Amino acid sequence: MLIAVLLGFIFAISILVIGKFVKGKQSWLSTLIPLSLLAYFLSFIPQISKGEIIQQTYSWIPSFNVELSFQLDGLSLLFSLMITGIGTLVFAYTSAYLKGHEFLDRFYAYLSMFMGAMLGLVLSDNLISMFVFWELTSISSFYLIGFNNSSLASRKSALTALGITGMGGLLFLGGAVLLGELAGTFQISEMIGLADEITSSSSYVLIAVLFFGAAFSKSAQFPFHFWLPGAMKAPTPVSTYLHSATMVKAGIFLLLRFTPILGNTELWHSTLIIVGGVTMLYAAIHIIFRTDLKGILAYSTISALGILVFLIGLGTQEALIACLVFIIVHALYKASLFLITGIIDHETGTRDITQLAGLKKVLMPVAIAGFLAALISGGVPPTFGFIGKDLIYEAGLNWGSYTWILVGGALLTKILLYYAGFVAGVKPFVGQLPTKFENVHLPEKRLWIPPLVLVSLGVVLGFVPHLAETALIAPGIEVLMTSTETFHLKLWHGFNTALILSVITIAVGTLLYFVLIPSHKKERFIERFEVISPKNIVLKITEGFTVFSTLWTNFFQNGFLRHYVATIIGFLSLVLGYIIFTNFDLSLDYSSFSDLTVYEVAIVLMMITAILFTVFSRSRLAAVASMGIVGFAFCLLFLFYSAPDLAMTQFSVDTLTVILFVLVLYRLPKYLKMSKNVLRIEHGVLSIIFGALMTILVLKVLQEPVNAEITDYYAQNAYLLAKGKNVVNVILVDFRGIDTLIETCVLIVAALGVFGLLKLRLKTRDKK
Amino acid sequence: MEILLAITTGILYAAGIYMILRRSMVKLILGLILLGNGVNLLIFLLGRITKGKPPIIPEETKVFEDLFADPVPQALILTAIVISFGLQSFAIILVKRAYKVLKTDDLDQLNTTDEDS
Amino acid sequence: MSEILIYILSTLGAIFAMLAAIGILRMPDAFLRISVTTKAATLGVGLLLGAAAVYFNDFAVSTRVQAIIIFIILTAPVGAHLIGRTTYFLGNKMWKNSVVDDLEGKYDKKNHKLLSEDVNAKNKREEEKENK
Amino acid sequence: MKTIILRTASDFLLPVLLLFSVFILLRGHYLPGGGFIGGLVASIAFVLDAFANGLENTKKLLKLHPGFLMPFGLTLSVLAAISPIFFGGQPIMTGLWAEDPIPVIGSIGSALFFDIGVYLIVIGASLTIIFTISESA
Amino acid sequence: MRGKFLTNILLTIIWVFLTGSFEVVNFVFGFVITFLILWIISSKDSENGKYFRIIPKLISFFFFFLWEVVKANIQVAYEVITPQNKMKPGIVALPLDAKTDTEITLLANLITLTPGTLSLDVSEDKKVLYIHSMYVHDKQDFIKEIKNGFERKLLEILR
Amino acid sequence: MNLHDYLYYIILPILSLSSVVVFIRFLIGPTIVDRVVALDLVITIGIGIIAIYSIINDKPTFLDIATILALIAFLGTVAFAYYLEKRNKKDE
Amino acid sequence: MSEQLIILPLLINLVLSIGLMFFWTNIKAQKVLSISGSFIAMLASIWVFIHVWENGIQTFQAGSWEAPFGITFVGDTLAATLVLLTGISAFAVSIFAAVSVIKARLRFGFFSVFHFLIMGLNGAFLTGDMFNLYVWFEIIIISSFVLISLGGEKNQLEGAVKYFTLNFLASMIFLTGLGVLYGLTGTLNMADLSQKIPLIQNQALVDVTAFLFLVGFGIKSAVFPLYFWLPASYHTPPSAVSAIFSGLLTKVGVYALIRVFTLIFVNDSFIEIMLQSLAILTIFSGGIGAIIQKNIRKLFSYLIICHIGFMIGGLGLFTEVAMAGVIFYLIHDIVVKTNLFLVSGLIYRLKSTTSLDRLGGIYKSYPKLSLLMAIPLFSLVGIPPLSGFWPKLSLLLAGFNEGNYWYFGAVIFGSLVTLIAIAHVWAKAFWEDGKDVKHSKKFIAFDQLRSYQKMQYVVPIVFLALVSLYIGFGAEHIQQVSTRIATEVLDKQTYFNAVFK
Ligand code: NA
Ligand code: NA
Repeated sequence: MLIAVLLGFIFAISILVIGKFVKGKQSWLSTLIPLSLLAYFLSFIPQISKGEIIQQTYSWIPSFNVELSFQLDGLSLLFSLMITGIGTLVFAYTSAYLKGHEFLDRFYAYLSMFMGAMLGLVLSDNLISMFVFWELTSISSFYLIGFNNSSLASRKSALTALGITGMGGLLFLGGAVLLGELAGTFQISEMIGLADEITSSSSYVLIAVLFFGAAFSKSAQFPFHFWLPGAMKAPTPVSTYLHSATMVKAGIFLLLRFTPILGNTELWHSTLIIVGGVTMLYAAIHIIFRTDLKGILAYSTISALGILVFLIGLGTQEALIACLVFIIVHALYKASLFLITGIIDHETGTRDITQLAGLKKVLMPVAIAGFLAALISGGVPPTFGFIGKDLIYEAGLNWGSYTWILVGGALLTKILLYYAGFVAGVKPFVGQLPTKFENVHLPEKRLWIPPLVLVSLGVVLGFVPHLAETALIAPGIEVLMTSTETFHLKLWHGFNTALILSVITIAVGTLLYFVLIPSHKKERFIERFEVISPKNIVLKITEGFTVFSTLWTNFFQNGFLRHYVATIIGFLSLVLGYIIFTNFDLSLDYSSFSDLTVYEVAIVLMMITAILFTVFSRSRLAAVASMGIVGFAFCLLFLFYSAPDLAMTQFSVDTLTVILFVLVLYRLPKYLKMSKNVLRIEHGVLSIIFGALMTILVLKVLQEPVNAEITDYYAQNAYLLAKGKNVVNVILVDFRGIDTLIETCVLIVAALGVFGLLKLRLKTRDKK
Repeated sequence: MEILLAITTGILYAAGIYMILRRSMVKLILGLILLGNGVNLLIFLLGRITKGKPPIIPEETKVFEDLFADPVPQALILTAIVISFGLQSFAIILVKRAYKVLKTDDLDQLNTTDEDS
Repeated sequence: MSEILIYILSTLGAIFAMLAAIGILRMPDAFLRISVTTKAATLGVGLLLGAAAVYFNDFAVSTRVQAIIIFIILTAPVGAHLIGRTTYFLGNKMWKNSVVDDLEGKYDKKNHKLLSEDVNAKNKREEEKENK
Repeated sequence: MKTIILRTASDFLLPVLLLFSVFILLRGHYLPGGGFIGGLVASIAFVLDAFANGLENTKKLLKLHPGFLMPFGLTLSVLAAISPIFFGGQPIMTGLWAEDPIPVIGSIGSALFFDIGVYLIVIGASLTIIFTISESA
Repeated sequence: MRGKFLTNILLTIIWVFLTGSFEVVNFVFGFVITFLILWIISSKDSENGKYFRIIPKLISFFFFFLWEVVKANIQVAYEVITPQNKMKPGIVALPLDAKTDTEITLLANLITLTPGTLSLDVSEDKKVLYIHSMYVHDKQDFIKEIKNGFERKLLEILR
Repeated sequence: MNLHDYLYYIILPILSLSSVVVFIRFLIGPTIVDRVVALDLVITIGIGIIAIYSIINDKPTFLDIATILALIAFLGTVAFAYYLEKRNKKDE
Repeated sequence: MSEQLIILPLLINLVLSIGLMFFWTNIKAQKVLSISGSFIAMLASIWVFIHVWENGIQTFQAGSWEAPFGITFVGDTLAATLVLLTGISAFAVSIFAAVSVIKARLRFGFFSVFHFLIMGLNGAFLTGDMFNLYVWFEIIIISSFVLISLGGEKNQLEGAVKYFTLNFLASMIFLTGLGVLYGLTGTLNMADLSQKIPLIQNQALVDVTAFLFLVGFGIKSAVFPLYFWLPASYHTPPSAVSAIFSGLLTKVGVYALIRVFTLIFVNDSFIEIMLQSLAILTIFSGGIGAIIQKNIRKLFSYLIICHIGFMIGGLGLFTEVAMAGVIFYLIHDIVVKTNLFLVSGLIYRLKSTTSLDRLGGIYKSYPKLSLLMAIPLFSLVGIPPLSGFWPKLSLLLAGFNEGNYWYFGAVIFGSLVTLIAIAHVWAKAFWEDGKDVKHSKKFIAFDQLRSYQKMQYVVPIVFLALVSLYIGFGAEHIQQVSTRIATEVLDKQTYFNAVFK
């Protein structure tokens, strides 16, 4: 199974590298990949339908408890088949759709990378590796959506999609980490046994919320849905594959996968029902106002995803069966509708439903596919769609509370989806063919056979639902429910409420199809509400955030060095002051200090005055001279306090510094009084506070006892071991000689720097 | 005496920071030097001061027989002085060069690198 | 004996140092301040160093003291000369009671060369030379 | 700043200061002094000469650019530092000492060569800095 | 060549004084050190080789004039503590007989160290020394006093 | 009063006071030349202080610092003079 | 004998610096010397790592002076790992510098200073003495000053003035802390300090000292609100310089924080709170700074800050898991950030600009290079299983375990912002159609380079990309290293025993 998952990646990388050498053959080479995978997964059906669960584990990063462990059960098989099956068709379709495209090899690379990621995601039994694949789907979809990267709209949609799904991904990561930590394992199959402990833990709510965030953003639930219509900028194969059949279902998959672990709570049920319900209705209503075929399909997809979430929220066996069935149904009809739309777009050059009509004359097989797709979509018997719709109503009716609100919502949604299916699948083909489309030709088979295959499957399954039931639905339910009752998928359930609802759906839907003619007027009408759409709100929030970011960044990084210094010193003083005044008593033990003497005081006072003179002098040269006095006073202090080496060094260095200053100074302009007085006072206060804190610190440290172990060692051994009597020098060249060596390196580098800084003048020809 | 020296240390820190906060590059460098001196004095003071007893072993003996000042802070400050000298010289030249190229010694006008470019 | 010498040397040294200090504070113009301090300080410090030499009564120390004194005597007037002429360059006014200024007009402002004759006179002479 | 008086004085001061710098360097292990201060004094001597006689003159005096003293000095210091490795594989910076002390300098050891390296580096670095500035000033 | 050698010896002696050790090795060592230093600075034109010969004379001259310095200081002391009424300061141009740089420098320095006078500068052509003096009662007297005093004595010793 | 006390309580304070007096000249200026001269003089007096301090502490070593001061202080004056002349030249 | 070989990488760089000074004018020789020397130094650092990995903590007492009397060098796994990464980055950058840094700069000691910088980095990682650490810091900053200002162009100088001032300030604060530390304990040896600090009566003084170090190192590692120098300067020098700066310089600060707060000031709850809060603000500030930038080098600079917050916060949690995460992140970050600035250098060479508004069309014209550059870009984002992902796992876990949901959220926020910023870069610089950028006639575009020069641009990026891929896919190994380091640093007794054996 590892190879099955990695195949997509391996192929992606190899086609990127050797793509040039197989030019012209990429298409069928590529199509072989999903096809062989499809065959591979189909071969598991017998085992899985017997209730077996196949697990394979490859060690990856044991330190993190991260393994590449795969679990093939009913649920993952259902998704795998969908991914590889539709994948095969989409790959084949692409070969014609993007025939001769300059970057076809890249496209296939992204597509197969995506497929690999998707397979990895649904097969993973390890939460972290699931997340790894989850993120890879986001990234590969980023590349796919932005495939037409010279178009601004494409890039924007790609970024939006990545932003939303990336955020979702990180929420997933958060949830995964928390859940893994709580359960003590990242193995999903091991968590099922711990479900009760997990749901009763205090971090359950956080975990659930994070998982919801991940699933909702990936599966385009309200209010995160808006990236999906935008993502329709991608080439049709991408829309088909990612945005109807597979990637958007990843969120659904996540919710299904964790239903047995996290799903047994009120929070879970109510959140999913509400969010799913709102999404399905909100998106369904939007359909009425759209004229772009892809837009209609996008909103109907969102709505369908809402239904799925809604069903998972209901969480009963019936609901989950309905969910699984509807996943298949939706994949079949929505993928075909997208492919059909692609053909129409490809051949006529437009997707505007108000302009399309009568195409059945020129595109007959496509029209058949469209019609069948519409039937499946509308749940018209005897298609598989009918079974799906029927089950949804049943699930709603049997749920218990708020039945009519739930069922009413479902009904309205299904009616509008019925309408959408017919607008997309039937409307372009009926009526009078406009003259401009008369030259339209039926494209090559690779384009119209895939949708036809899909719809045929949808019809066939309606007649033999138990095929799907035994192979996929039953094993799937086994995974989702801890205890299951036997059930059978049937077309005919007898006369019951669900049937009445179905009839209403079809009747009202058909009526709507004839009454509600899509028009640009309606589209413009809805655009007025654009301001309050989640997309716009998010956009506004993003803008606001950008403005805030700019303000924040420019506030701190405003370009003024003194602002930076003041911030740092202010911060330092604040915290130091806090520590000092909360912990210290400010009393001092004066007995430990030495006496004042006249000469010391005189020198110190001179030093202090010279410092102040340096600070307040209006003349630079006087300030420099004053620094000379400071240095001299330092020299004397060092002398008084037994540091002759320091005294010498300080004085020599000061003299050299004065020389440096003097050499440089006359090239510089004179002082100007530049700072405002307020600022000077502010800075003065800040400096004084800082200085005072340092004084207090010094006095406090001086009260602490002295530890002279090292000093005594030096004193004892300076002559005996290191053969020197000037202990300071012995420390410098022996005990701590490395310091000195590096210190001389500092000097060297400084000299090199000075040399380079003054001698190196880049000429224009050097400036690159 | 320590109190007076501690106050001097504080003044050196304060003066250094105040000068760094001015707009002229020359003041900036004077501030850096003052700050460096403040730090040296702090280390010196915290190594405890001893009057008139340099850490030099008398000619006649092989070890100290009398009190002596702690040589370690002295060695540290010496290193720090040398390093500061290197840094200061570099800073002085940097300022000179900056003035030549930027035609100003007003630090407030050095803010293009923080703007979007 | 040597102790008395130290008393004397140190006292005199301190007095001259003090004089130099008072001198620099009281003298009315920069030239006079330079003039007064160079002498007093040199002597004062020399005496104080002498006191040290006497005190330590060690050959190595006294040679070093001599070296320092020679050095000061050598450098102090040079410093005074440098700073004195700079004072003149900068155009600092001499004290109001000053009687004569032979330096006036002797500095060639263009290249800071000091001439033995008036700049104007020299320029005139050179002009004449060129004319010939 | 070419004044006769300064020039004449500095001609005398230069060798004296240099001598003093070596003195300070060599006795550093026993009394205040050492490579660093010695180097500073030596560089100050050359700076004085440059003030008095002009930079070109001083450079001529030095024969090679003072910058080259830096790698030479550093090489000496590093060799002194790592020499213990070659004498019995002792750790770097271990002091190696000749058996008998010699007059004036005292014990000859790796620390002394280390200090001489420092001396050269300090001269090289300070002079490079100051000369560079003077030239560009 | 001879001048250099002398300089070398001289510096060696200073070295010995500085170190205060009179052993033979110290002389040798000092000789080597000073030799190296002179070698470093040897590119200078050595026309002032004789410069070093006058060092001993210079030292004796210094002691000879020590009392002049004392005298100067007493005068300063007087001037400093009393109201400065007697002062008649001024800058005077002194025509020079001294020719070489050494002579001029020494003269100038000595003038600075002695009563009331301060050598300000020497003209480019070394003909005139400008002196600031505290008491210029009569300019010609002043010039004469210096020429007959310091300059003559100094030149006698140097030449 | 022995020699130590005499130096410690009389001479050293006098010298310190002298430094302060010179420093006053430094502060009041008025011209930069006055300040440079004052700086030079403070250092010269400092050499005296060091000489006395070395006697008080019986540490001839301290005289080495005096040597350094004597050798180097001069250079400060040279540098300032150099600067003032250069600036003066530039101004014209 | 063999224990002193841990400083071999350091010595090699020192010798290189000296040698390069002798070849002052011969640029060709300098290039050859620098690249081959860096290669040898890298081999040495690999050897050091293996040696330490196999034989445990290695200590070496310089000058044979027993600790705490001399300067001790300690090669524990943390130090050895960082030395290894320094070797790797330096090797890559030396190749890149040889072709990308213009001759004029090379003629003024660029390589010599560069190797001084690398030597300083190695020294800082290996030293076991606080004051010695200061000295290494100084050689690092002076070298960085020189490298950042060499060439003296306008924006370089503006950046350099700020960079200088704030780093000088940091050094002074560090030194103040050292002074206090010595005044309190009378020792500078880190291991010795680790034993003596807990004995101090007035623990508030210890808090103060710890905070001084926090600020000193915080400035160097660019923590909020101390990071200002970084966005002001990192984009101004040549890319090779920014690469080594961004990869290693801020990380030395992080290293020092790790060292000091695991060895010397341990269990200081005040510091822990401080680190955690600053980390959150750092992530936030850096993150939002990044998304509004229009120049990729500035954008990367803000991302540096953002990610420093990850590490500082992890350090503030003080658990083994967190520490392992910090170390892993550090390893990842050094390699990827270095590479990122090399990438920016390559982009500049391709398009003569680094402004997002003017960049474009790279993907179209250079698809293979684009894919290559995508590796560091997406490693930085932490797209699993690339290198940036794994440490976040530990950091998030640790944040959750310690109940610090703010940090937990900040890491997620930081990751999201990084994702958006990098995607933005990708869309603007790689996807968008290229515009005609006017550049000076003398600008030598990538296509005009000779093939060996092209290789010199590409090889270092490939090399580092491979390393980061290894970090991602071989996360098991890296995690083992990180866990071992985490255990090692959290048990200060082992460090102490190794030094005082
Ligand atoms: Na020394
Ligand atoms: Na530890």
